[in-house]
Amino acid sequence: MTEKIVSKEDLKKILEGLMKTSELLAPGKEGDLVLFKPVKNPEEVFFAYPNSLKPVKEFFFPPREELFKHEIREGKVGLSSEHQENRKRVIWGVRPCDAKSLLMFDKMFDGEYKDSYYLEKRAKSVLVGLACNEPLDSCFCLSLNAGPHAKEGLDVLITDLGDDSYLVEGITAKGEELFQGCGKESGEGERTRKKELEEAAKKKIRKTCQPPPDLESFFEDPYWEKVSRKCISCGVCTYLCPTCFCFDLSYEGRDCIRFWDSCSFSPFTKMTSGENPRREKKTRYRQRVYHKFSYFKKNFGEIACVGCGRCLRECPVKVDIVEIVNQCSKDKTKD
Amino acid sequence: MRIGVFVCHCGTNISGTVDVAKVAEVARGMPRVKFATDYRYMCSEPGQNLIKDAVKKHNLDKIVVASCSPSLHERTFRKCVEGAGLNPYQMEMANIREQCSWVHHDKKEGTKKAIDLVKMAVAKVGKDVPLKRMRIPVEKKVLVIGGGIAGIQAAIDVSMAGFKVVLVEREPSVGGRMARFDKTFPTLDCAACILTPKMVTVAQNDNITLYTYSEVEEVSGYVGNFEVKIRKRARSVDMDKCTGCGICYGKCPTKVPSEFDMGLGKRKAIYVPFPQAVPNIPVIDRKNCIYFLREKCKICQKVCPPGAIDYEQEDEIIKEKFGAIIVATGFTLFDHSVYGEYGYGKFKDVVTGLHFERMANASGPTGGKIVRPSDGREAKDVVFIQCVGSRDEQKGLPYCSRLCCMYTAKQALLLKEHNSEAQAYVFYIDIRAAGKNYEEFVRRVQEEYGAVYLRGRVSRIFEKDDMLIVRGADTLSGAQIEIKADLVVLASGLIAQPDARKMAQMLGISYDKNNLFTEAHPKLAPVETVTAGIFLTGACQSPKDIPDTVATASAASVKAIGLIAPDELTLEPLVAKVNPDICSGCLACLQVCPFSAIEKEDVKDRLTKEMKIVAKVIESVCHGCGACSATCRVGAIDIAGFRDEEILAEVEAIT
Amino acid sequence: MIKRLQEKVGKLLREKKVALVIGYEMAGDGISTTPCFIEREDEVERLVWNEHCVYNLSRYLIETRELASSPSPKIGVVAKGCDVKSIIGLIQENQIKRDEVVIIGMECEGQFDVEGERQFKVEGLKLKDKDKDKDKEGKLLEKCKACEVHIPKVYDLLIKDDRNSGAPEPQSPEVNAYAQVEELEGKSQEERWQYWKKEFARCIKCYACRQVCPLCFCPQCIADQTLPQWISPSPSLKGNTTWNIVRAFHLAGRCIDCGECERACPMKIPLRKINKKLGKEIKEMFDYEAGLDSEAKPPLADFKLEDPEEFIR
Amino acid sequence: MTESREPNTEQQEEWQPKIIGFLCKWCSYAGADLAGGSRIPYPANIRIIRVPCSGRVNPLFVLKCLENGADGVLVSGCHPGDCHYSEGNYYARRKFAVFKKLLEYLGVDPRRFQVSWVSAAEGEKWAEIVKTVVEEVRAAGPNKQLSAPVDKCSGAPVKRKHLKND
Amino acid sequence: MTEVLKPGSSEPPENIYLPHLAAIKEIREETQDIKTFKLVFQDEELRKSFTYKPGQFIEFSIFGVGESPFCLASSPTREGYIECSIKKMGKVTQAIHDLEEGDIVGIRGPYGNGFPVEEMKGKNLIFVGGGIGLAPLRSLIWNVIDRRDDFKDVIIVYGSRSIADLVYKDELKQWQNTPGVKLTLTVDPGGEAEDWKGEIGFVPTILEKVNPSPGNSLVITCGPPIMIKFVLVTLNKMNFSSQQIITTLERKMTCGLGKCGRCNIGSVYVCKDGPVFTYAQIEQFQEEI
Ligand SMILES: Cc1cc2nc3c(=O)[nH]c(=O)nc-3n(C[C@H](O)[C@H](O)[C@H](O)COP(=O)(O)OP(=O)(O)OC[C@H]3O[C@@H](n4cnc5c(N)ncnc54)[C@H](O)[C@@H]3O)c2cc1C
Ligand SMILES: Cc1cc2nc3c(=O)[nH]c(=O)nc-3n(C[C@H](O)[C@H](O)[C@H](O)COP(=O)(O)OP(=O)(O)OC[C@H]3O[C@@H](n4cnc5c(N)ncnc54)[C@H](O)[C@@H]3O)c2cc1C
Ligand code: SF4
Ligand code: SF4
Ligand code: SF4
Ligand code: SF4
Ligand code: SF4
Ligand code: SF4
Repeated sequence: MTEKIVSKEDLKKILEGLMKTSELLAPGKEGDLVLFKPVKNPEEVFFAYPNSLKPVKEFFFPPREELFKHEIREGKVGLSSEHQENRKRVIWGVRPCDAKSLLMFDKMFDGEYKDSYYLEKRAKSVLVGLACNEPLDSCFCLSLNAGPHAKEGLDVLITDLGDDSYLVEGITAKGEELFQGCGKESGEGERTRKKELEEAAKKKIRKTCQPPPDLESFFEDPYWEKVSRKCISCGVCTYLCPTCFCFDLSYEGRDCIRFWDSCSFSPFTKMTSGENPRREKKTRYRQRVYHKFSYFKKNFGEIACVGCGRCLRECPVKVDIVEIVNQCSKDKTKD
Repeated sequence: MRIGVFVCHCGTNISGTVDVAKVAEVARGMPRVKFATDYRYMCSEPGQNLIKDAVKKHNLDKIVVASCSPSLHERTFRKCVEGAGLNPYQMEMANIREQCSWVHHDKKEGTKKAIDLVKMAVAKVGKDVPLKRMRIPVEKKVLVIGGGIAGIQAAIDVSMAGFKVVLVEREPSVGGRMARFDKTFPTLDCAACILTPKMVTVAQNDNITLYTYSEVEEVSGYVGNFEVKIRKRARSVDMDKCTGCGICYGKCPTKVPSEFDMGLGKRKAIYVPFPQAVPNIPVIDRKNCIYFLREKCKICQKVCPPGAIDYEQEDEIIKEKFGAIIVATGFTLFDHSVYGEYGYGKFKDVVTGLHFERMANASGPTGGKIVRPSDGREAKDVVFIQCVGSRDEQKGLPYCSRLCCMYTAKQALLLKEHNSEAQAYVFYIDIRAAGKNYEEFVRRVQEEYGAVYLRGRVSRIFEKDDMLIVRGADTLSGAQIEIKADLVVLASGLIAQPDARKMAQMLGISYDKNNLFTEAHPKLAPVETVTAGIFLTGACQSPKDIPDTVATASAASVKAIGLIAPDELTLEPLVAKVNPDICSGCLACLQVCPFSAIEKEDVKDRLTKEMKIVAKVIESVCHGCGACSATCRVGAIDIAGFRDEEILAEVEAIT
Repeated sequence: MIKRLQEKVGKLLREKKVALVIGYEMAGDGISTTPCFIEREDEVERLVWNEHCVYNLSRYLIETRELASSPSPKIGVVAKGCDVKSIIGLIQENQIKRDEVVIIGMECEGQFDVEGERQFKVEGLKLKDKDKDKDKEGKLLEKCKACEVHIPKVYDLLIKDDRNSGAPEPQSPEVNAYAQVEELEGKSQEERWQYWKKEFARCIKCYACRQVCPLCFCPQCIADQTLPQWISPSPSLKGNTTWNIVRAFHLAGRCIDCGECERACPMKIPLRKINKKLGKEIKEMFDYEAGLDSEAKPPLADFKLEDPEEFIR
Repeated sequence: MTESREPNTEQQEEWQPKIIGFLCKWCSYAGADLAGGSRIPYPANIRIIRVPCSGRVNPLFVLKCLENGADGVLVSGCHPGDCHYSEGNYYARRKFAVFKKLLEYLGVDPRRFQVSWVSAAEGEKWAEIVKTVVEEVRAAGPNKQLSAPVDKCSGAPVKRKHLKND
Repeated sequence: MTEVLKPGSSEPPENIYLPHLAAIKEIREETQDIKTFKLVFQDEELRKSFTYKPGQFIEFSIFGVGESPFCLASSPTREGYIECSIKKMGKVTQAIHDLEEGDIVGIRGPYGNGFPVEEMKGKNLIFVGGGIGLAPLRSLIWNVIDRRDDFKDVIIVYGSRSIADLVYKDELKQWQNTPGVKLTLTVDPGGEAEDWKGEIGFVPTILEKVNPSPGNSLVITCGPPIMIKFVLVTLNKMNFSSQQIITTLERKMTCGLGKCGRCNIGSVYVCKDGPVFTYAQIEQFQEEI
C-alpha cells in the first residue's frame, strides 16, 4: 500500500476536510484526562498523548445504547428499532493496541448471532492509527502479538517523524481514501527514520506478559485467593479495558438499553434466588484473568488482551494483572 | 391483577367540580383496571353493595375508591372490601373531595387532577400486597411501680375493673410523700384520713398483690406481654407470721435518724416507717442492726411472740408477666445546698417544706409542734422562701414546680393554726395559684392568717446570736428588708427521682433533660409513653399536686384497662419489616425509632452462612411511623402499606 | 520508620496477637505502593511506608472481619490519622468491633499525589524525571494540606516519624479545608449546575467510588436494587446525577474525607468537593464531625430540638 | 406493563407546574382536608401522596420525583413537638436540611424542593403554602435539570426507524 | 474486519435484541407462586415457523420492566403456541404474574442447545424432577408421549415440598394413564395431607426406592441444586454412568446470545452451549456449578 509524507499543516487541512464530510472523533484534553471527543476545532486534536483514558471501544460498543423502543397504546404494542445514521465516521489517533482490540470485538459481536448495532458502526468507521513513539512503562503490547507501530485492525497508520512531518501508511482502501491527493511520496530516509523510531519504541517496552501455557491447571490454586485480596471489585479495569465487552440490558421507560457491565461486580452473576456462582471475590478475579488468557483463547484462538496497560495504570489499588499471570507461571516452576 | 375503580359523586360535592363519569371512563383505560364506574354515594349501603357486586361479577382483586378523605372513610371501605372477600389492605382511596373538588372551581382542572389522583391510587394498589392484622395475646395483669398516692389510686382503679394488679413499692410501706403530710391544700383535709383508707384497700383487695420493700429489676417483652423481674428485698421478718404487734421495735436498742421524718425523729434498727404503715410489718435495717454488724444481740428474735424474725431471709426474685405497666415513681426534692445565700444547707434551722410537714403532723416527731431543729424551741417567726431551685436556669431547674406556692401558703396557715402567736413571712417571685379554689386559698392565708407576703429574693441568710437573719429585698416597695427568724422553710422544687433515668432506660420510655418521664403526646396522649403498654401517672412525669396526681392515676388505669380488657390485641399490620439479606447492621434504624421497636439480632447470612448483625422489628411495638425506613440507606427496612415501591409507583404514575 | 513498622508487625504476628496485617508494599512501578496482606512473620519485609501510601486500608476490614471474629486472632491494620477516622466510623456502625482490630497508627506528614503521574499519562513525560524535582506543595494531596490528624487520634501502636522529633506542625491557619467548596458556593446557581452537569456527564457508572469507600459497606447497594429501581443502571446524565446525589447523601455525616472515592474514580469526578460540602454543612448545622467518636449517634439518626429550620415554611 | 402517556395534548396548552406533595397523615394531610372542608381554594397543581409521617419521607423520594419530571416537591409534616410519633419530624428536619443544601450546592433550583409544617388546624396555612409554592415553581419554570432527557455519553443520535408490528 | 455493511447498504442484519410480540392466550395457576402462560405469536408467519427443541429457552420480555429467561415448557409437537411456567421471584417474574390474558409480551429465542432428543430414541428414559424443575422436563415428556413409539419405557419421579407445590396437576394424571409411563409422585415429609396417595420423602430417597435400572437408559433431571446433588449420589449408587445423566443448568443470563458474558462456566456459555449438559460434561468443568 502507499506511503506518504505529510506535514503538520497538511494534517490540519485533512482534519478540517474530514470534519465536513464525516463525523470526526479524536483525542482531546478534558482537564487532566485525555478522551476521544467529536472534533469541533482541529487545534484541539491532541497528538502527544500516550493513550486515551477510555478505549475506542466506546464508539462501537457505547457505555449506553438504546436497542429499541416500545410503545403501548390501547393494549397494542409497537416496537421501533432504531439504527445509527449511516454517516461515515473517522476515528483519528487510534493507538495500535486499541485497533487490535476491535478485532477481538469483531469475533464476539459477529458469529452465529450478529450484533447489528456493533457491526453497522464498525462498517462505517475508518480508523486512523497513530504509532506510539513513547510507550509507557505500563505498556506490554509487544508480548501480545502487537506493537507500538502495529497495523493490525487499522485503516491507516501515521507516524510522527519528529520534525513536523508525518509518515502516513495506507492499510486499507478506506484508509487510503482519506489521504488522497495530499502529501508527497516518502523517501528512503523517512522510512529508515520510521524504522528507527519503531525499534526505539519497542525497546522502551520492558513489560512482558507471559501467561503460563497451562494456566488451566492453576484453577484451584490458593494463589487466586491471595492475589485477588486487594482487588476492590470496582470494575475500573474492565470498563477501561479495550477488550472487555460484558454488558447488561434493561428497560428505562420506553427504551431498551444496553450498557456496560463487569465481571468484577458481584451482582453480575447473582441470581434472583440469591445464589451466586461468583460470590467470592477470588472467583470473580479469576474469571477476569481466565476469560482473557484462557477462555477467549479457547473459543477464539487468541488471548483477549492487547497490552494497552490501562488496567495497571487506572486500578485504584494497583492490581497488576501482568504480574499476576506471570507470577503464576513462576510459582509453577518452583514446585 | 384485576383492579376496580369506584368514583363517588358525593351528591354534588364531588360531581359539581369533577366530571366523575369522565374520571371513571379514563380509569377504565388505566393499566390493569378491569372495571370502573361512578355512583352517587359510594359510602352508602347501596354504594358499598355496588362494590361488593362488582368484585364478584368482574372477579376484581384490588379496589380503588375515589371519594372523600381516607381519614374519613378508609375504615368503611376497608370493611366493605373485606366483606367482599378481599384483603382489606388492597384498597386505596383517591381523595377527590377534600383535596380536589372542594378546593378547585374549574371543572376541567378538577377533572384532570381527579384523574391523576385516581392514577396514583391505581398505581399504588397495583403494588399493594395482602396484609394480615396481627393478633397477640394479652396478659391480663397490670404492674404498678411506685406506691405513692398515684400508684395506690391506679392500683385500686384497675382492681375495681376486675383485673389483677401488682403494686411494687421500694420503701417498707406504701404511701409516698403524701403519708408525711398533716393537711392538704386547698381543702385542708387531713392527709392520713383520706390516704389511710386507700392504703388499707391496697393491702386487702384480692386483686392487688403488694410487694413493698421491693424493686423492679428487669423489664423485657412488649405491649400485652411484658416480662418483669421483681426483687423482693429481705425484710428479715416473716410477713406471714408477723402480727404487727410492734414489741420488737419497742425493744430494739439501736436508734437511727428516721428517713420518713426527714431526720427530725429517730427510729429503731427494726422499724415500721410510720404508725399507719401498710403493711404494718417491720423490716430490719441490716446496715444498722447490731446483729448484722456484729453477730450479737438478737433481742428482737427473742421478744417476737410469733417468732417471725428471720435473719437468714434472702432476697426473693419474682418473675411475672404483665399486659401493661403504670409508672408512678414520684419525685424527690431539689437539694438546696447549691445555694450559698441559704447557707449551703449548713444551718440546722433552715429546713425544707417536707420537714415542716413532718413537724406539723400530729403523729410526727414533734407531735405537731413547729420547732427549731437546732434547739427544739418552738418557732415563732418563720420565713418561707419560695422558688428554691425552681425557675432558675443557672443553678436549679428551668421549670416551675407548680405546687410550692400552694404548699407554702398551706404551711403558713398551718403555722398559725399550730401557734397563734407565730408570724409567717413569705418571700415569693410570683404567686401561681392556678387551680380550683387555689387563688382564694392564698388570699385567705394572707388576709385571715396574716401571713406577710414579700415579693423579692432573699440575698443572704446568716446566723446571729441564735437567730437567723434573713436579708432580702421587697421589690414592690423597693426596700431592703432584714427579718429575724426562728426558722426558715424553703419551698424546694420538685425533681425527678435520682434513679429516674435508669428506670426509663429499663422500661424503654423517654425522659426529658430534667429526667422527668415524657408522655407520648403532651395533649393527646398525656398519660401514655411512646412505648406501647406503659403509662405514666403522678409526679414522676411532672410536678403535680394530689388532685392532678389522682386524676392522672385514674386516666392511666383506664388506658391500661382498655389495653388488657380484650383477650387479644389486634394490631394494624402497617408496620416495619427488615429484609435481613440486605440489612447492613448499621442500626441507624434502631437509633431513630421513637418507640424502641427495633432490636439487634445476630443471624446467619442466608447465602454466605456467616454470622452478622441485623436489625429486627418487634412488630407489636412498631407504630409504622417509617422513620427507620427513611433512614436506612440500603432500603432494607420498609413499611407495610407505605412501602418504597408503593410510594414510588404513585410518583411514577403522574410524572 | 519502615524498620520499626516491620519489627512491630513481626512481633504482633510472632506473638499471635494478630492473624493478618493489612499494610502497604511497593508496587511494580517502583514508585507507588499497593495494599498488601501479611500473614507470616517472614513476609514483613514487604511492608513499606512512604509518602505514597494513599490507600485507606480500613476498607478491607469489612472483608476480613470474619477472620477477626474467630476467638483470638485479630486483624492488624496500618492506618494514617485520616484512615483511623473511618475505622471509628466502622465501629460506630457495628461493622467491626474495636477489640477485633489492632490499629497500627502511622505518624503521617501528608501523602503525595502519585497521580501526578496522571500528568505523565497525559503528557507522555517520564514520571521518574518529574519525580526528581518533586515540588512538595504542588503535589501534596489536597486533603493533606488541611490535615488535623498527623498523629492518629486512636491507635494501639504508634509508629513515629524519625525525621520528626517534635510533634508535626499543626494545620496552618491559612489552609482552609473548605476553600474549594467555598469557591463553588460563591458561584451562581446556574454556574454550579453547569459545572456539575459537565462533571457528572463523564461518569461511567462503574461504582468504583462506592467500592473503594470504607463506609459503603452495604451488602447490596441501593444502586444494585431492582425492586424498586432507585437508580438506572446505565450511564446517562440523568441517572449519573441521581447516583452521585444518592452516594453523597448516603455519606453525609459519615464521610471522613479520605478522598479515596475521588482518587478511584477513573473519570476524575471531583467527588471530594461534594463530600466536603456536606461535611461542612453538618458541622455547621449539627456540630458534628464524622470519625471522631465511635459512641456518637450518626447525625442523621439523631436530632436536637433546636436544629435549624429556617428553610421550612 | 407501562402504559404510554396519552397523546400529548398538554404541550399545546400553557405549561403548568407539576408539584408533588408528601403529607403526613396526622397533621398536614388533615390540614389539607380542612382546607377542603372550609372550601379554601388553591391552585390545582399539587398531587398529594399520603405518608404516615414526614419522617417516612426518604429524601430519595424527592429525588425520584424531580428525576421523573416533577417541577417541584413539597414535604409537609406536623410542627415540631406535635409529631404523632413524637420525633419523626425532627429526624425529617435534619435529613431535609442536609438534602436541601446538597441540591442547592449542585445548582438545583432551591424553589423545587420545599418543606413546611402544617397542623391539622391550619387549613388556611395549607392553602397559602400551596399558592406560594406553585408561584415559586412557576417562576422557576419547567424542571429541565434533574429530569433532563437522557444525554448519550457517546454515539451519534439516531435517525432511521423501522416499526415492527403495531 | 467483518464487512457486513458498507455505508449506504440496504437493510441492517436482523436486530437480535428485538423481541417478537406474543399474546397471552391462557394463564393457568399451578401453585401459589407458579403460573403457566400460553403464548401465541402475533405474527402468523412466525406462529408456523417458530420451532424449538425441548430444553431450549426463550427470553421473556415485559416491556418497560425487564427480560428474563425461561425454558419452554411446552412440547414442539404441539404447534401454534408455546408455554412457560414461571415462578414468582423478583421484578420481572412478579410483573409476569400480574399479567392478564390478552396482554402482549415480547419473546426472543429459542436459545440454547436443548435436549439430545435424537440420541434418546430407543432408550428407557428416567425423568427426575423437583418443584418448578419439572417445566423443562414437561416439554420433553410430552414430546416423548406424543412419539411414544420412538422411545422405550418412561419413568417419572417428581416431587415437591408439599402437595400444593406440585405443578401440572392435571397432566400428571394424563401421564400416569399413558401406557409405558410410570409416574411416582412424592412430597417432602410434612407436605402431605390425609388423602395423599403418593410417596412421602425427598426425591433422591424415592428415586432409590423406584430403583430404575441403568441398562439402555438415560436420566434427565432438573430441580433445585440440593436435590440434583443428592440425585447424583443416588444414581451413582445405582451404577448410572455420568454419560447417562442429563441435566439443565441455571445461571444468571441477560442476552441469551453468548455475548453479555455472565453465564459462562469456564469457556462454556450456558446460554449457547447449554443449558443442557450431560453429567460427564459437567464433571469436566473447573468452576463449581
Ligand atoms: C412539702 C410538700 C407539700 C405538699 N402538700 C400538698 C398538699 O397539701 N396538697 C396536694 O395536693 N399536694 C401536695 N404536695 C404534692 C404531693 O406530694 C404530690 O402530689 C404527691 O405526693 C404525688 O404522688 P406520687 O405518688 O406521684 O409520688 P410520691 O408520693 O413521691 O410516691 C412515689 C412512691 O414511689 C416509690 N418509688 C419511687 N421509686 C421507686 C422504684 N424504683 N420502685 C418502687 N417504688 C418506687 C416511692 O418510694 C414513693 O412511695 C406537696 C408536696 C410537697 C413536697
Ligand atoms: C435457562 C434458564 C431457564 C429458566 N427457566 C425457568 C422456568 O422455566 N421457570 C422459572 O420460573 N424460572 C426459570 N428460570 C429462572 C428465571 O429466569 C429467574 O427466576 C428469573 O429471571 C428471575 O427474574 P426476576 O426478574 O423475577 O428477578 P430479578 O431479581 O428482579 O431479576 C432481574 C434480572 O436478573 C436476571 N436474572 C435474575 N435471576 C436470574 C436467573 N436465575 N437466571 C437468569 N437470569 C436471572 C434477569 O435477566 C432479570 O431481568 C430459568 C433460568 C434460566 C437461566
Ligand atoms: S481496577 Fe483493580 S480493584 Fe478494580 S476491579 Fe480491576 S483489579 Fe479490581
Ligand atoms: S438502617 Fe437499614 S441497614 Fe441499617 S440496620 Fe437498619 S435495616 Fe439494617
Ligand atoms: S416504623 Fe417507626 S415505630 Fe416502626 S420500627 Fe420503624 S421507626 Fe420504629
Ligand atoms: S465518600 Fe469518599 S472520602 Fe468519604 S469516606 Fe467514602 S471514600 Fe472516603
Ligand atoms: S451508596 Fe449508599 S446504599 Fe450504596 S453502598 Fe454506599 S451507603 Fe450503601
Ligand atoms: S467512580 Fe466515578 S465514574 Fe465510576 S460511578 Fe463513581 S463517579 Fe461514576
